[in-house]
Amino acid sequence: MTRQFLRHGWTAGLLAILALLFVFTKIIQPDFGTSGLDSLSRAMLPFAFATAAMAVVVIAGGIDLSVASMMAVAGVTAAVLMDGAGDGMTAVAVVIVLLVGLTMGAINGALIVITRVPDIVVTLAMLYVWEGVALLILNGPGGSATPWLRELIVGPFIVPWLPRSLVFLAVCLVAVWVPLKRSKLGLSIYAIGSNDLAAYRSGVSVGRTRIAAYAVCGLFAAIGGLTLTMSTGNGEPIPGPYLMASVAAVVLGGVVLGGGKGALLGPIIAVIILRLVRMDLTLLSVDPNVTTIVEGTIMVVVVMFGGVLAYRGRHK
Amino acid sequence: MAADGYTIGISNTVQGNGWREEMVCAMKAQALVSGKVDSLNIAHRNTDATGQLEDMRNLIQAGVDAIVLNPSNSDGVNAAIEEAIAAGIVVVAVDQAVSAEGAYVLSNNQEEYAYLGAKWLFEQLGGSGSVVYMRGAAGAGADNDRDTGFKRAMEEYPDIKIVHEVFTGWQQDQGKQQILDYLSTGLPVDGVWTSGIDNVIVDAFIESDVPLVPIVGADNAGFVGQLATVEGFTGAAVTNPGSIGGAGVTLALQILDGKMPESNTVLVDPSIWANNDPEGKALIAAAQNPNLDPEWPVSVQIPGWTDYSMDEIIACKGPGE
Amino acid sequence: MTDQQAQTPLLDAKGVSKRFGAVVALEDASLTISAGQIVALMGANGAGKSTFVKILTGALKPDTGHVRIRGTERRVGSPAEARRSGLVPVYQEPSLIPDLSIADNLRLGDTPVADFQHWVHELGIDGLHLDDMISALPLATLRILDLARALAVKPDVLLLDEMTAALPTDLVEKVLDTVRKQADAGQSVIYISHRFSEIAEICDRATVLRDGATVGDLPITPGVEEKVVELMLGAVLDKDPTRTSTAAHCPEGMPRVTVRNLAAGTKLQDVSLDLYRGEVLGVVALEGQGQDQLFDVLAGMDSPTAGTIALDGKTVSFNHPADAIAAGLSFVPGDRADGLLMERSVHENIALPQLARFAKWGAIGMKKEAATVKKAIDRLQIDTRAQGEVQRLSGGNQQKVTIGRWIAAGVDTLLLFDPTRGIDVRTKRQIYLLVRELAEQGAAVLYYTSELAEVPAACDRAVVIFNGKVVDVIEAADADEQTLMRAAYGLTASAAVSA
Amino acid sequence: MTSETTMFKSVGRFIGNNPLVPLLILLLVLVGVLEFMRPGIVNERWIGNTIKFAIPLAMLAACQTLTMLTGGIDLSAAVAATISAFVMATQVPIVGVPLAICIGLIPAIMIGMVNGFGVAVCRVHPLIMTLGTGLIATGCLQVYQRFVIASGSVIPDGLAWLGTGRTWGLPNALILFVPIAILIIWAQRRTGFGRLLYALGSNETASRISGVRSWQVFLALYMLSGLIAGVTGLLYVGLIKAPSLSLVNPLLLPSVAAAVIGGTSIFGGRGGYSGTILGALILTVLGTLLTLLQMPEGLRRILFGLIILTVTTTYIRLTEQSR
Ligand SMILES: Nc1ncnc2c1ncn2[C@@H]1O[C@H](COP(=O)(O)OP(=O)(O)OP(=O)(O)O)[C@@H](O)[C@H]1O
Ligand SMILES: Nc1ncnc2c1ncn2[C@@H]1O[C@H](COP(=O)(O)OP(=O)(O)OP(=O)(O)O)[C@@H](O)[C@H]1O
Ligand SMILES: [Mg+2]
Ligand SMILES: [Mg+2]
Repeated sequence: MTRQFLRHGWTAGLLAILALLFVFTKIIQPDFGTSGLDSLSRAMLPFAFATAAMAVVVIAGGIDLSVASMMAVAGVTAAVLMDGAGDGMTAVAVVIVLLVGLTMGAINGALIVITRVPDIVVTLAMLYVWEGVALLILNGPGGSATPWLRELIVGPFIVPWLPRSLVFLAVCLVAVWVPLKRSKLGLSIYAIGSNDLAAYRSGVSVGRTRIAAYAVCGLFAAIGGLTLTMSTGNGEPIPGPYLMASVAAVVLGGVVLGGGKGALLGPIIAVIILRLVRMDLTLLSVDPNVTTIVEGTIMVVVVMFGGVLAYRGRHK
Repeated sequence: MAADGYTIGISNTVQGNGWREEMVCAMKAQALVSGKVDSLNIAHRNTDATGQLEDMRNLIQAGVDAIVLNPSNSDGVNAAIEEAIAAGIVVVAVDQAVSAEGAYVLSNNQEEYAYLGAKWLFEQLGGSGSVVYMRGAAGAGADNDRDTGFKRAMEEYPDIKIVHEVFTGWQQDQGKQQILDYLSTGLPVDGVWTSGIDNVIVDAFIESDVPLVPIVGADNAGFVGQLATVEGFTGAAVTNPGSIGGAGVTLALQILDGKMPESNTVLVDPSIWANNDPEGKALIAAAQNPNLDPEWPVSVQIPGWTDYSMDEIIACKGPGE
Repeated sequence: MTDQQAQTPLLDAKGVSKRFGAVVALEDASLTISAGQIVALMGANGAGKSTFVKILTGALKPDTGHVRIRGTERRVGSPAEARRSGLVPVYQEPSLIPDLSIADNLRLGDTPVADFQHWVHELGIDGLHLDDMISALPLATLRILDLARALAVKPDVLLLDEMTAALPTDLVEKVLDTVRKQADAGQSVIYISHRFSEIAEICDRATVLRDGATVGDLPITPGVEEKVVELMLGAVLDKDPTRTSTAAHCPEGMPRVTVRNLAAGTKLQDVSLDLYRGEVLGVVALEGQGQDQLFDVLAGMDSPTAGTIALDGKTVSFNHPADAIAAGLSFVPGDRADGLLMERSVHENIALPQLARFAKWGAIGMKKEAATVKKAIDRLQIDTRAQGEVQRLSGGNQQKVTIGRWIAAGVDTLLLFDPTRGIDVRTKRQIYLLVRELAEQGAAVLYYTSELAEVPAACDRAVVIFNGKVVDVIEAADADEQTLMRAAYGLTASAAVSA
Repeated sequence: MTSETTMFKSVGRFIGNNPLVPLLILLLVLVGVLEFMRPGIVNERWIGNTIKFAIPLAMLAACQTLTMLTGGIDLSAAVAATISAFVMATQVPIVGVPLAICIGLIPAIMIGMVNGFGVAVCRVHPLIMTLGTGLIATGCLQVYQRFVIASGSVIPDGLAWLGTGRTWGLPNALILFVPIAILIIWAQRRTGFGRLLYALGSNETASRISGVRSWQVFLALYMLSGLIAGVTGLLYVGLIKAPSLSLVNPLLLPSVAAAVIGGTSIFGGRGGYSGTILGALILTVLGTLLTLLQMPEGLRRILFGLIILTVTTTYIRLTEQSR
């Protein structure tokens, strides 16, 4: 019962919380509607991609502390490449940025596999490295983003209440995640996170799978970095506050640190919840510092609750 | 409280630094004393331009009448500014300029800030000597602007040599360790230009028993105190008032009341207070206030723009608190 | 099948050796198998059987040795490669991914689902859904799934490592049937089990390992057991090497531990027993009859769902192992990995319970502690050349450390769960001696062993647990292995022999 | 070839038994490089300054070391230190120095208590737990700050003396640090509490079987970590002489790095504080080295990251402690 709940109930519970929050938002701000939804989903973008990036490696039994730095590298790379570039070149630039992301992630993964140093340590070191790389590419805010690319996340899509940014998010996540999850690689990622010895014995190439998981993480981080440039119109070399936020959302979303469990849906819902909480607190014009406290408390309380549930589950 | 008072939104992306805290307090105090503001809606946290876009959109959702923001960088938040303006919201950027059309800018001139201090320093050195250049945070917009100003002064004094260039990240501890490291090398230093991490630099000279050299800092309470009290110390503070936030609120209220400024951009030019000229000395003496946090700029008011008292800004209370 | 083919063995491994640090797991091991054969790989615990299987199937890399498959030399680099060469293992530990469903596990290894389902059905498991999570399934089912997964890829050589150890009797029969059929169809099987009956029933030959080396290869004929045992052990184990008196043990007075109608978890149904001071009470049970839960409950690791435990007549209940320890019950877990701080020193390992017992967080009396630890080391003759980290000790010495930590402080009641697993004959004897000695000094010892031959050697009496219930109590002194075995299978002495 | 491997192995064995030696060598090499780059820099004053800045880092890294011994981590340590410093400095004008110091330490210990509760009782992963409490504490600090703007802040002379002063060329901070370091090193080897940390990090099941009530240990551990963080904050504010709301935060990731470089395993059960102290010194010297190397800031960070990675890789290889 508890296990079943932990498996699907967690996501269902998050959805319920999200629904309640939407109702609450509508009550405190009766005008809340399409434009609110639009700004909410645009605010989500970088967090959602950072979270997706983190979720993949956590599912694979690892962690990546360099996510925010990789986003910065991708963001400035995009801004520099697109600066003065034509529409066609922009597409090339996007492809390059995605490749850069894949490469950064693969380097992280390869270093973990080759050095056999714990992932948390390797990615801590790489956090500095990618930060440095971003600064080398652009030593201050600069570059620009091609207008048509920026338009991708502005305004509604077909129907007025559906923000394009949400569609963009869904398309990117689905385009990467669904084929991945269906593929052998996706299964292997879950397998090495769940039990890497058993995975190896089942014929999984553990090292290669780990590198691939980190590469996917880098890819998501690159898309996240791209959305930074898309929404601001230029590149910032200083990493934004996405590292800790992504770890928090991943755990809130039901992905267990240690690996093997969870998916992307839960963490993404967790991201929406956290953004919506911030929006509500701003709408209520709550002291901004209290907002930080509320965010921290939500995280701690929910995770403690999850911990107690899991403990009870083990001892039934 | 006026029933028809305004609601003003505030967006700031650096938290936990004295200058920004003073700026927010100035906004609150000015809103309170103006009597025209019902409530302030403050988004104040550590984040990037994208986070500021989020905060500003939330403020738009909250239906504020005006937004006063300290932009994360000058181009990065234009999208939200344009949306706000389209929604009929008055937008005032303080401290740094924004490039969005229709926004009002009330900014400290960062380029001039660096130029003024550097020029003073180079003059003190008689046009030649070894200077330690202690910048802000690598990659930050304001740091880049200041660098431009600094380089401009350098061009005027070709014999000045930068012997050491570091980024303090606007962190007191890093700045202190960096200067101590440099002092330990025993290499020459004739003057230090800092981007506002200043009082720890003076401390470092004193603690290492190295003869003090001319140091340029900002008008932070701690540094201004040192300018007045440390014996044998020649230095200058360049003003970079955090109270610009209060001025921003005033400007926003004026616009809301229909009093349009002549131009969309108002630059608040810095002034320099050197402790080796009588005028500067007097200003420094007048600015002493032991009650101020050492990280707070002492120029808590901007004449003509702010009306609150020293006590009111220190109380840091906004309307309805 | 041509003569030529029959001549070339399907699989031929020679001179295989493997060290783990200083532990020599395999040393010049060899094995040959031809098509249609079932070869038993035999050896005492720790002889290197599992290591051999892992090397043959690419899960471990050998230090030296060659493996020929159908006459050509091969380096089997990974389990996936082994499978492509037709070698498919079922490892001793379940190798399914816990957090994936059955279907996903199959997909991971490219296992044909229809064949898998055919074998699952054939092996007698029904009502299984492919989207069941592995972590939700019982151990016995997992073993069968592992086997079905291996069979589904039509292996040339199937390697089964203690496949039957955790299975109930009916499933064991099915497995044996299936293995036999494999061989009849021309496939080969390498079969590992500690149960002679199974070996005798299906195997053609036995290859015997001792201390990592192949010491014999003989056809299975009636009465071959004695010879195999001799090869396995290198010596014949005395029937009763340690008993000082053969006089029937007669417990008296108040039992130290009284267990009544205890039930816990899924396996332990209804166990009652009395453990007296001065005696070693054996627990005889096949794998998975609930004995682990019995020990867990007594050690305070788990709480019972029914029944009572009394110490010296007073009913107790434990919330934490610390409560059990405070009440004088010391538990030596079966898996050394559960009991040892592998990265820490012998000293710290032995001293650990003292710290916990007296909740002593403050300064440690280093001299006094050193003396206590030394006493334990001496008494158990622990080889301390590699005492800096317990993981560098040999298996037997590690086992001594787990016991030694309780001896150090003096024991009252000792709960030993299979303490001789994976250790050599000499060390085993030392442990029997120690256990007897402790009992003679007035301790009460509850002793579960997976090797029935140990019961008469170490115990006074033995309770037999079958299906979670006590089915018999036997005087150990006059229990021979056959009686015990029959009892363990739930065939009490009085019951008629079943067909 | 074979002789090389055996040599590597025997070097490895030697280092396995004396894990501090390679760290010491690395430290000396770095100092040598520094002296080579800027001849004359390695003088008494420089040594004093290096130690002065390494001490707060080493103290914060004590929080990481102790928690890492049990397989945990304390990401709230920097915030706890900052809070202590800030609360103390702002309370001095109101309640006086001794009481202010006590008041300053309370929030740090409370953060530790909440961490301990979450980790020990609710079995929350320490990474998440301490991350969350760090966030909450930051928010609380910001709120607190608004109430004390008017009261100003004072750094007690004693702390300034401790933080910046020197006696016989050596920083006064050693007066605080040496006893603390000795106490920690002694505690981890010679007290039951220290042993239990290793035991829990090495094998929690085994510890449980041996009767260790882990929740008590975790609770005490995280509270201790909070206390050490608090003391670090007090010392650090004496060194920097300006309380700010982010005072100690920049030391957080370096404190983790110092513990890791010092040979403490992030999985628990291995390592110790003496290595961490060397790790903190190495990082501090490395910082100096990179500051004095005139190169773009980006390159400096890249080098910093790569050096951390190289050092830990080599170290783990040599002592064969990877899992
Ligand atoms: N990964 C390892 N690291 C260190 N030692 C190991 C490892 N795996 C096995 N050993 C050691 O190698 C020896 C052989 O172990 P193996 O598992 O092959 O024995 P076995 O014959 O299968 O025993 P059992 O009958 O108990 O299953 C043992 O001493 C064991 O402790
Ligand atoms: N890594 C090591 N470093 C130093 N000494 C070691 C190391 N590994 C083992 N030793 C020592 O070498 C000796 C032989 O170890 P080994 O594991 O071969 O014993 P064994 O004969 O298998 O004993 P057992 O039957 O108890 O398993 C032991 O005394 C052990 O303590
Ligand atoms: Mg085996
Ligand atoms: Mg051995």
